[in-house]
Amino acid sequence: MKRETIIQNIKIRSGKDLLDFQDKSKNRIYFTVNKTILPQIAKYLFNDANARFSTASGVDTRKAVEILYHFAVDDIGLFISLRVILEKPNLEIDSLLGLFKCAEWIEMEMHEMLGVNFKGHEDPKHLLLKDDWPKGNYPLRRD
Amino acid sequence: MSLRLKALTKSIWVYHMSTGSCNNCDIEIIDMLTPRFDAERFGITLVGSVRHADAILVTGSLNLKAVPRIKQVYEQAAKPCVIIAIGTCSCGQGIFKNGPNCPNPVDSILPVDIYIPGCPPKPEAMIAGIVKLIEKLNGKK
Amino acid sequence: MTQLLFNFLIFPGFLFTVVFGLAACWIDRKVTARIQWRVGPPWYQPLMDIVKLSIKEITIPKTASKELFFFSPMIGLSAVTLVSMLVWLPNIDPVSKGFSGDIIVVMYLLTLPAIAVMLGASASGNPLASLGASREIKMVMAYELPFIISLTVPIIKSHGLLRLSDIINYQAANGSFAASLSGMIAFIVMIFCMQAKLGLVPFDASEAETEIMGGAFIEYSGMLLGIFKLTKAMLMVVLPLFLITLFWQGFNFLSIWKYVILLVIIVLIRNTNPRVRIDQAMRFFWGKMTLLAVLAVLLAIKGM
Amino acid sequence: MARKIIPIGPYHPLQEEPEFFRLHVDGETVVDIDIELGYNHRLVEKISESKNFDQVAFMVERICGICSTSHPFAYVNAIDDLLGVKPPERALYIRTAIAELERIHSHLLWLGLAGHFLGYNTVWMWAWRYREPVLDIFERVTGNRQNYGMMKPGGARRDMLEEDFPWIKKTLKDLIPKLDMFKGAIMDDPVIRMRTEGVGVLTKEDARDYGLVGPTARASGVNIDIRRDDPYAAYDKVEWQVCTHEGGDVFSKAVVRILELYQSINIVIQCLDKMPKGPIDSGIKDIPPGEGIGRHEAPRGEVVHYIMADGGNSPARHKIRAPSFMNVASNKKAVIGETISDATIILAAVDPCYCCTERMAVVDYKTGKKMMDGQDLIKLSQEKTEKIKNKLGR
Repeated sequence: MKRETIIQNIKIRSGKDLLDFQDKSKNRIYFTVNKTILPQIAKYLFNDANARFSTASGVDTRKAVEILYHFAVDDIGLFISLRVILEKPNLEIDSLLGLFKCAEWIEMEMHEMLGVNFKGHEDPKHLLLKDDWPKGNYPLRRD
Repeated sequence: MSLRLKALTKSIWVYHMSTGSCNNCDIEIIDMLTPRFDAERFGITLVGSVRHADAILVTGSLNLKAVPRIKQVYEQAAKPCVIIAIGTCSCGQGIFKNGPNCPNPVDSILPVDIYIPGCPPKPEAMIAGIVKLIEKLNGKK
Repeated sequence: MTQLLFNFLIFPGFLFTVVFGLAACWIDRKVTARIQWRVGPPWYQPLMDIVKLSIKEITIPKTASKELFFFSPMIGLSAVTLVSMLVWLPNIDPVSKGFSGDIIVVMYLLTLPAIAVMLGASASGNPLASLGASREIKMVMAYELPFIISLTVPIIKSHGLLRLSDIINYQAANGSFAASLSGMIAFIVMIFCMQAKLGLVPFDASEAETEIMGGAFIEYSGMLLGIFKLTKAMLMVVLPLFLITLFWQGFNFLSIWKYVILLVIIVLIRNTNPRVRIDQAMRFFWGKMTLLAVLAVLLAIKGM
Repeated sequence: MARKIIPIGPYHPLQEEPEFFRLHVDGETVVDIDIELGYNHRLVEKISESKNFDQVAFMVERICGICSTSHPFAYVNAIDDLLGVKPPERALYIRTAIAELERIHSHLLWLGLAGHFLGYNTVWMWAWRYREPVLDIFERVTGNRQNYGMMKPGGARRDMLEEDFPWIKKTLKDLIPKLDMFKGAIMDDPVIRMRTEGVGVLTKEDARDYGLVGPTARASGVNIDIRRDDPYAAYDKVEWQVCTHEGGDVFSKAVVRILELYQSINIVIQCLDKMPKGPIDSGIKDIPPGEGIGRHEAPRGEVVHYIMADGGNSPARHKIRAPSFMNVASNKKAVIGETISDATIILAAVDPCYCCTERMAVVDYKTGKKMMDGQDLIKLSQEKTEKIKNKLGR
């Protein structure tokens, strides 16, 4: 699938939920989308565009927590980052676990490090760095 | 008496314990056993169970989750058993000194007998360290 | 009585076999090291290991059944000491005749070290050790069958002699059994069984260090571990000797090369094979090895 | 037979690093596995925010010793992506050569350890013996056997001397016949094949589902390689091939790694031949606000570094994704239904690197809640048998 087709398709599918699009370089593109549309876009990328879920990174920008979902389209060497901005204190987002299993560990990691809740991800135990790590203390939060 | 001491120093079975290391010290420890350095010349063998160990090699910057584990492992060891801290991390925490998850130096938890610094120490350095340990044991008794 | 005690404890029983066995252990380790392009340990290394283990603390885990944990190493050691006396004497002492049926006694006693390992491992109450014990049981069941079947080959060929000294004499008169086809096959089967009895790669699943951390021996320390090591070292002498006695005209100090050849075969097998899974080992012994052993028996009956 | 729980670790000779697996076994068969990480976790991402951009290159080197140039490589790629600069040509070739030398030493290390896990210590010793010349090259070029410190944002930290090149090339060429011999010894040994073929099979679908990367994915027939797909450094200027294999089992993983060894030797020699003269550093002064993503194909797979800068002296956020983070999770799929003896080699086959995985993550994989029931298990094992049958029939 061509680079332009993927960009077009994401734009069409997200419609007015697409907040920002940044064409940084030949192999790096960033979309900022509403969190409601995220599962659909992820589904499109994984199922139709043959993208591989690479990882997700959470960033605390003091007012909000940004989550970047990184997808790699290996056929054309494209690295797509879907940015979702979660306003504090309402840190909740749908889990992508239903789409692919590799989301499991990274979502747990973000939950433990940044305190983001993932709906649909059965969180077995609140387990931070060690078993008796203090509750509500998230190492990568900045507040 | 001297035979006992000789036996202790000539047949050191080591048990290797990583407490949050970067793996470099650990592969250099294994390298110590392989053909170029061949620590078996001195009777040094790697064993699988801490019950068989005469020396515990501790590597890494001791993260919080590993603290209870290494205490437990040390208690299970059959005495006499020496502790050797290998690598800058376990000697003085190294680059991870300010890390929130590894606040304790190894020697605040375990009685470390010798330190072998380096990032990672070369196998030669480890063998030299163990020779120093043997000298220390011989001098002490 | 004194004579018997001397035979049991010093020559050719315990002490002599231990010295011999430690030397064999050293050869094993040295040859292994040379195959792996290393220098290997000095000659006194196995002795130093045992001495060191004897001065270490003996830890008995809380969950263990103490008496059994403590005594099972002794069972193995005493059994193998007795075997060593029974096997050495007919070979080196022309006066000693042994007794009729000593082959069968030796055969039974040789399973005792494995049973000692099982008992000790199950007594230690560690899940990995009990896994090691269950593997040891499977191993024993696997290799005993071909072992016993091929043991009957020399008995058939010597027309029903059950005394080790008689078998040696018979071979001295009629040529060694290993030279005949059936004897050869049985001998090869026995070598594989010996590898398994010694618990060496590829049949060391019960104490696999990288799988179950030393398995059966995981909780043993100090002298108790030393006793297990001694048992292993003595077996390393006794088993090849038993094979030489049965198939290769017996042993005297001039024919030490026979022993060395067997030892080298053991070391080579050990260093050129990865560890097999326990089910693969069982299939190997119950399949190929048992068939070969039965074939050897049939050939022996035919007189080949 | 009653279910038993077999703990593997956290301190276990299986691996040089601590990890904790709870194998739920039924007799000798593994029916479930819990993976508990965290014994190696050092919060590297947090520490990174307190170091300046130059120091971070050294710190990420100490995430993992075996891939001690992969993390800095991905990190400098991220910084270069952030700035939009292209480092000098010579620096690109130096980076490539160092990364490929590391791949050689890492794959040899894995081969040796795999032999050790199978109880085949001769393979272990031989592989590590052949690894020593590679470490000699590192010692001569960088001054250290591990932790090379060659990567620098915008260039390379140290030059490679022209007078060393003939010696390096000779050392590497001497390695090839030894590899040939080694390849023969491993691939033709019937017992090794018996122990590794059809063991721990991961299909293409599994590979996609678990997001596998690197040799683990390529052994399942997934043709991905960051070096080719998203070329960086000098990888588009040298000739080489991506090695894949279809089996998905432990044996395929070994085959892929052995084949990659030849490619890596080839790449290093080409790099030395083609390396242009010139500066090695573009002299980066300030890092403006922005974000950059750096990727590198480490010996174990794709490393991703995400850097966010706020104009200050140190990264505002530094996210590190190591290849083992994706690969280790697949153990759950690969191990269930196998025996305990096979479990160890399967766990080792992805070449797990817990130091990498845990630089950040703490995961307690409590599968107790969704324990597989008997039906699932039977289905799983039937699928596996089917797969093996198909493979044999082919």
